[in-house]
Order: sequence, then structure tokens, then C-alpha cells
Amino acid sequence: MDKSIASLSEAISDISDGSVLMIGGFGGSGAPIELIHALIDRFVATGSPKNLTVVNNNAGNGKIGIAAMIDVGMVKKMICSFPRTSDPRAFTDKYLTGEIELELVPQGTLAERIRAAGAGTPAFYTPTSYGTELAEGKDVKEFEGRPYVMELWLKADFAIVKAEIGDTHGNLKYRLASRNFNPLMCMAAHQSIAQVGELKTAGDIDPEHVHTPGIFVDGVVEVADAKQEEAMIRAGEEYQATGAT
Amino acid sequence: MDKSIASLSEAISDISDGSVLMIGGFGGSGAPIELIHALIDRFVATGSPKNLTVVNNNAGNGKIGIAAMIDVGMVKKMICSFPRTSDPRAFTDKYLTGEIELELVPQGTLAERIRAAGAGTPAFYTPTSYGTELAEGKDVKEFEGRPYVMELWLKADFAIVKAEIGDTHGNLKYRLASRNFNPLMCMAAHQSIAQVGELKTAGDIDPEHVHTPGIFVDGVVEVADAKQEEAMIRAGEEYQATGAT
Amino acid sequence: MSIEKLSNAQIAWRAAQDIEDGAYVNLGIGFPEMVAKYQPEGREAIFHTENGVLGFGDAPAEGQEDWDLINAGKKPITLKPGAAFFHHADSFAMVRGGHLDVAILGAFQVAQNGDLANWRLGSKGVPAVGGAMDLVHGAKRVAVITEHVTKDGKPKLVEKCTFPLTGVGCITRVYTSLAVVDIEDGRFILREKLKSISMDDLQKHTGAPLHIDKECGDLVVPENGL
Amino acid sequence: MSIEKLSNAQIAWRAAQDIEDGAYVNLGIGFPEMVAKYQPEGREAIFHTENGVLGFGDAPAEGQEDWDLINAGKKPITLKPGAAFFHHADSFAMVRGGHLDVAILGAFQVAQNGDLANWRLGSKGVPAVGGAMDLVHGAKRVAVITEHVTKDGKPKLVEKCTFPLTGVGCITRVYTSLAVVDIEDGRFILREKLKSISMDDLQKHTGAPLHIDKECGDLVVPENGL
Repeated sequence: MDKSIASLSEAISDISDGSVLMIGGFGGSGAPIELIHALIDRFVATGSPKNLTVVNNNAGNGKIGIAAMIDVGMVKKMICSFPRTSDPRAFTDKYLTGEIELELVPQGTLAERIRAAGAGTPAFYTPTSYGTELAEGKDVKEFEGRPYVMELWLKADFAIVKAEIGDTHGNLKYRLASRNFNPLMCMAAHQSIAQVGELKTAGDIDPEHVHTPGIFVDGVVEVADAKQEEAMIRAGEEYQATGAT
Repeated sequence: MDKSIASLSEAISDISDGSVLMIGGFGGSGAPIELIHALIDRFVATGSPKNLTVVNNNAGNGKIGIAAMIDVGMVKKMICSFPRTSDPRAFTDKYLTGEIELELVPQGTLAERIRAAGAGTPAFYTPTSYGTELAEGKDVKEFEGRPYVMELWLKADFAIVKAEIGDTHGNLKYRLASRNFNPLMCMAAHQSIAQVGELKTAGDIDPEHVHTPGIFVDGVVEVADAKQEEAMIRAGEEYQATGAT
Repeated sequence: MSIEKLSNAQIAWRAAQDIEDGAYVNLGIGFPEMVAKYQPEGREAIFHTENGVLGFGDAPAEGQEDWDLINAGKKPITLKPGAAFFHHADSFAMVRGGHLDVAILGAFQVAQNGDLANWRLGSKGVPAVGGAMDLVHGAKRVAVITEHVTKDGKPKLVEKCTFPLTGVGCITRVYTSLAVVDIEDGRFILREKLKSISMDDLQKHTGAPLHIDKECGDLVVPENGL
Repeated sequence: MSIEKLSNAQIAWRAAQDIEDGAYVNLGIGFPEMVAKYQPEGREAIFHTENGVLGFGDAPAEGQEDWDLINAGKKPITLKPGAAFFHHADSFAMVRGGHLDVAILGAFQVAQNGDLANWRLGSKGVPAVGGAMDLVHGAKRVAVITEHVTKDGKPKLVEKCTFPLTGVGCITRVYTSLAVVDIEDGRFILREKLKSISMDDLQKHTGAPLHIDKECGDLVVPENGL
């Protein structure tokens, strides 16, 4: 078994028009910036994939990553908890003119809906959002005298995440707080692709230290010199198509 | 902050009559045999805690651990998935004479109900047990054309588990497959106590390698020379009250 | 009445041939565990066990057991390179989330609509379910390996299960001591049968109609003594 | 009209005095983060952040930032001994499962029944909720720190919230620039007030009746310049 993929462009080649795409990371921590930019490269060159529904905690920052996806026009809808960042212009502009849809989900509900999809749980009850406008139209049920809101699983066609170390079986280990949504998204997507700082042979990660077991990962691509999204934003970097039109 | 506890008897001293008690482990792997025996010592000496509801995957094996708890008469009810073992006599005898109750739960549902309690999820839907006698009387709902059964969280007053390494903040790391139900039970119980092979100072476990964050653990007691339940059973060992009546 | 039939090893061998390279597989406790022995050369399957291990290997040599490293049947195991540990909820997320490619289970009865009964024979004794009710919903393909008939000759492939159900409409293929049978649209479709048994005899040993879709192949396995 | 009132630092200081030794605490993004600075000597609180860190410490020195190590506000943090990382679902299990001892949040409005509005002022602009709706259900004690009135002098402690709700009946204590107010049985109970403000004046700046249970203490904090 060898899940390694030779190139970024090959890693994202299956992602198709209209897909639901989960993108890992919280802020720049765990954000697979090279995979995202490879995907934009493909869209700029071929016009595909378009009409994507993107799931992430935020809705893009600055002029790179998800913000750049929105800028080039490949995102139809964002599902996120907090579409505000230090520079949220890309999303804000299109949202205010009605060019992009938003499904706003409380952060814990977002995480749990993603896990539920991965765990085969179509719905669950949570106290979060009860009595608020985000619970409108949702089933409410009382347990032990307290009201709870029913939330549905959130499945995806694809997930792209970043990890520090991966192996040929798809096992992943994350660095510091960059774990965040990434293990959950790998569980919830039909096809999950990880960019890893170091790609090892199966057996080189201690089985007790694996954060995402390989069963949840379909492909692993090594990006040894990966950039950190937050650092790029602070340096004022912008997405630039690599050679493509 | 120092969650270390000096002795086994002190570690289990809060467990009271009629409690719901989760006991970690799957087979002998992860079973906190020394904490269990300290609890039996207390019952033998004082008559308390009695009328316990015990949650574990099984219902005791041989003449030690949960089987010995059942034998001395401190267990009112078992909640488990598989009340059969290589030597299930303790439970079987009392079950067939109606002296002990059984709530049989599919293993995955048991795990997920325990996690749900820890995660503040009062109920969730699962395909497991649909159309079987274990789903009788339970809510059924269809999602995406398929029927699912509603299951409720399973909370506990106390959990006792075994880990390889613990620290003074209650962070735990498990050895090999002894993780099993233990992290979930720590989440689900009002008070969770771990016996650990080695008790370290906070900071001595790599934060990326923590399996159970200390927030889920209330007390840690070091048992440096802990026995392995399965090995004891194979050696024919029996529980013996330590000095007590 | 005595008929030629496959040994358990031969049934397990046949089931193993359908496991693809790179498949994630859960083998039920007992007889299904034999399937692991017959993985075809050059194919690598990753075995999952409910108690939180992915990528385990053979049993250790006697005296080498580590009782913290066991499978769902509480038997000692070893690890292969690329193994991972996880807790029970993650383990059953793998199962119930449909991440396994194949689950192979034993059976008391399988009905033509895919219902399975394999956890309990009646209301006597101590009931025990384990992970059976989870596994039937847990894989892209849920197969059964079983004798074609019970010890006293009664069909195990039936119109409707009479024993308590493990799951509804969950089984897609059955490997028996006489045949390979798929379940499609509420019917048994015979894919392969032993050459030595006639269609009529096979039907007599089966509790519901066997249908043939285009053709029925020969069930061919290596000589006994596998 | 100008009244003597506490600075943000003084409000944060007052809230910090109620955090017990060994407490697990989540501080909302922004103003509530200030509370961490005023932990009383000899007490150790463990801080939780939604993106999967328990046991974080101060901000790193400039130039020492590691952008993989941030808090929910996306600000760089450091770790204290005993820290742990975990994924987002485990992080919100800590929150929604009630494992935190204290959560301290900001507010636009708090109602006398414990309702909180703190995520949105109207229907304009881009809505963003983050973890606010989770945190209000997440701790044994959910407190608010806030100015007593808005910039244009309107009460923030009200009979009924007019802004969109974050949670229903979830707030148990409010630390304001003028007072400490508990919420019990649908009423504001005044626990402490600045000595310099009269009961009448305080009531005028409050949108719902302030009740007194036995006695009301003085709200005493260190001099400004904390």
C-alpha cells in the first residue's frame, strides 16, 4: 500500500465542479496553502473546479488561500463559523453583492457535524444555538428537562489538510495546534488528501502517536518547504498563478 | 495544580452506594485491576459501595476484577456489550438467578453513548441495531432514505481507568491497545480516576502525545508494578481481600 | 445424507480471493478470522479490530504475548508497519462511518433480503452482542462465511430469519460450503456452486429460491489441507 | 453625564478574583482575554482555547511567534507545563460537555433571565458567530464582563435582549464598570457596586430592576494603572 502522490497538481486532480470541499486549518495553523494554490492554478488554467462549496472555520484572509479561491470566482458557497479575519475583503465583497452564499454554523456544531459525518451519525442533539436565529427551522427536543437542537452531519466530497508528518499508509501527525479541524475533515470526506512536511515509510510513525489513522486518508503529498499562511499574510504575499493563464 | 493521589484506597474513597461506575479496559488491556481490588477491599471492610451499576465492555472474567466485584455482591447492574469471557461464571450465575441486571448495548453504540455524555450530546442517531430487538421502544427516524435509531448519552458518576503514563495535571498516555474505552470514560464521568504506571510532573509528557487531556481527569494514582488482568487470569489468580474482614 | 462440501479453510480461502489490494478489512471473531491466512500473494489488506487497532498482523509466538496488544476476540496480536492505535469511539467511527471496505462475519441465518441473524439463537442464557450490530452497517461490502446448512441439515440461507436479527438488509454476499451467493433486490443470486452438486440439490439445501443472473460459475478452491 | 467607573483592566481584575485555583477557564476573544493577566498570586488556572489547546500561557516575545501555535483569536501563544493538544471536536466536547469551570465573555446585552446577546447587532454586514454559541453552554459558570452602559449611555443590562441572542438563560454573573450582578431566578441580584454611585443612579443606568439579597457589598478594585 502506497498512498503517496508525486505532485500537488496530481493530488487535487479529482476535485470536480460543484464539489463540497473541506479545507483544514484554523487561521494559518494547519492550512494546506500549497494544495489550495495548486487547485487555483488548475481553475485558472482550465476553468475547473468551479461552483465549489468550501467548508472551513473562516472564509479566507488576505489575498492567498481561500481568499484567493474566492477572488478568482471558484467558490459558490462558504460553510463556516467566522467569516471574518484580519483582511476578509475577498469574502465580504462578494457576500455583500450576493455573489457568494454563506451557511453560518457555530464552531462547535461545525466540528461535531463534521465528525458525525465521519462517524456515520446522521444527526445529533446539542444545546448550542437553542433559542437563537441559527436554530430557526431546526428540530428541538427536550432531554432531562433541557431543550436541545438537532443538527445534521456535514459530509464532503473532498478534504485537503496539512500535517507535519505522514506515511505511505496515510497515517498523519500534526504539529502543535495545527491539528484543529484536520482529523475530523479527513473522516468526513469521500476523498481526503494531506500535504505533509515529511513523508515517511509506513512503520516510521509510532502507532501510539498517530493522530489521524490512514484509513481516513486517501493520498499524501510531500511539501517539504511548506509556507505558513499567517506568515505569508503578514508578509503581504498574494496568490500568483504559476505559469497558467 | 496537583491531581496526584497518594494511595489506591484514597483514590476510590468517593465512590458511593448506588453510583454508576465506568471501568476502563477491554479484556485485560487497560483494566485498572488495582483500583478495582481497592474498591472491593473497601466493600468487604465496610459494606460500601454497594448497588453499583458498572459499565464495561464485558461483565467480568475469572475470579478477579469485575468478576470479583460481582462475586462479593456489590454490583446491581451491568451495562455492557458482551457479558461473555473465557470464564464468565460470576456474572452468568447471578444473571440466571435474577440477582443482577443487564443492559446489553452494541459495542459501537456503547462507545458512542459514553462519548456523547462527555461531549454534551444528549442523543444521536445510528444505523446500529435498527430492526433488532435491541432497538425496541427506541425512536426511529429516516435520514437520506435510511432508518436510524436514536440512542441516549450514557453518563457516569465515576470512572476508573488505567494508563501507562500520567502527569500531575491529569494528562494520560495509554500503552498499545489499552486505550480502548478509557479516554471516553474519563470524559463521561463526573469524577475520573486513573491508575498510571508512571506519574510524572506536568510538562513531562509531550503535549502532542497526550491521549486524554487532564481536564477529563480528577485524580491520578501511581501503581508502578501494576498487574495485567489477562495474565492474572491465565495464572489462575483470585481476588483476596487485603487484611480486611 | 452426506454431500461433498468445502472445509472451513476452503470457504475462508474463497472469501479471501475477493479482498482487493489495499482494502481495510474487519474479520468477525472466530471462523472469519481464518480469512486473514489466505490473502492472495501480492495483495496487502489492512486489518481493523474493534478495540482500536488498525494494521495488526499474525498472532505472536507462544510466550511472546503482550496482553495489552489484543484483538476484539481478546487474542494476542502483533503489529505490521503502519499500524495505528485509537480509542473505541474512533474505532467505531471507522465502522459506522463506512470506512471499512469489507467486513466478513459468521451467520446463523441469512435471509434473501439481506437480513442477518448471528448473535443469538433464542431467549435463553446470557445474551451478548459485541460489535456485530455495528459491523453489519460498517463496510462498503458486508459478507458472510458459513456452512450452507446447520449441523442437523436445516438451511442457513432462508426466506426470512427466524432467529433474532443482527441487522436488516445488510448482507451483500454469502460464501458457503457449497456456493457463493449474492443478495440483490431481495433475492439470492447464485454466482458459483460446487461442480459436484446439482442445481436441484443445492436448491433443496437452500431455504429460498436461488436465481441465476446470466450464468453460474464453478466454485473452485485449492485441495483441502490448506 | 459622566460617572466614575472602572477601567477595562479593573473589570478584568475583579472577574479574575473569582477564578479558583485549578479552574479550567475559557476567555472570550478580545476584552475577556485581559482577565488572564490578573490571576491572584498562588492560584493556577488552566486556560482552554477552542482551536485545541489546554494550558497555554502568555504571548511570545515579538519575533518569537510560531503561527502553528495560536489561540481562538488567531494570536500567538506559548505553552505552560502540562499543556495538551487535541482536535476541534474534542475541544468542543470540553466546552459543550460542561468540563470548563468558567467561561468569561463579552456582551452587547444581558437580560435579567440570563439571556445573552453578544454576536451580532443587527441584520447588516457579514454575520460571524465563532464559538460564542457553544461557550454559553460550556461551563459550570458563564460570566460576562462589560461596560455597564453603551457608549451612548443605554443600559446593557436589560429586561429582554433586543439584539439577536447568543444563548438563552445562560449567564450567571455580570462584572460591569459599575457593579457585580448575579442572575438568579430571572432577576438581577446586585452583589457589589462602586461606593461612589448611589443605588438610584445605578438603577437608572440599568434596564431592569436590581434586587438586593441581604446586602450589597462595595466593589473595590486596585487603583487604575493595573
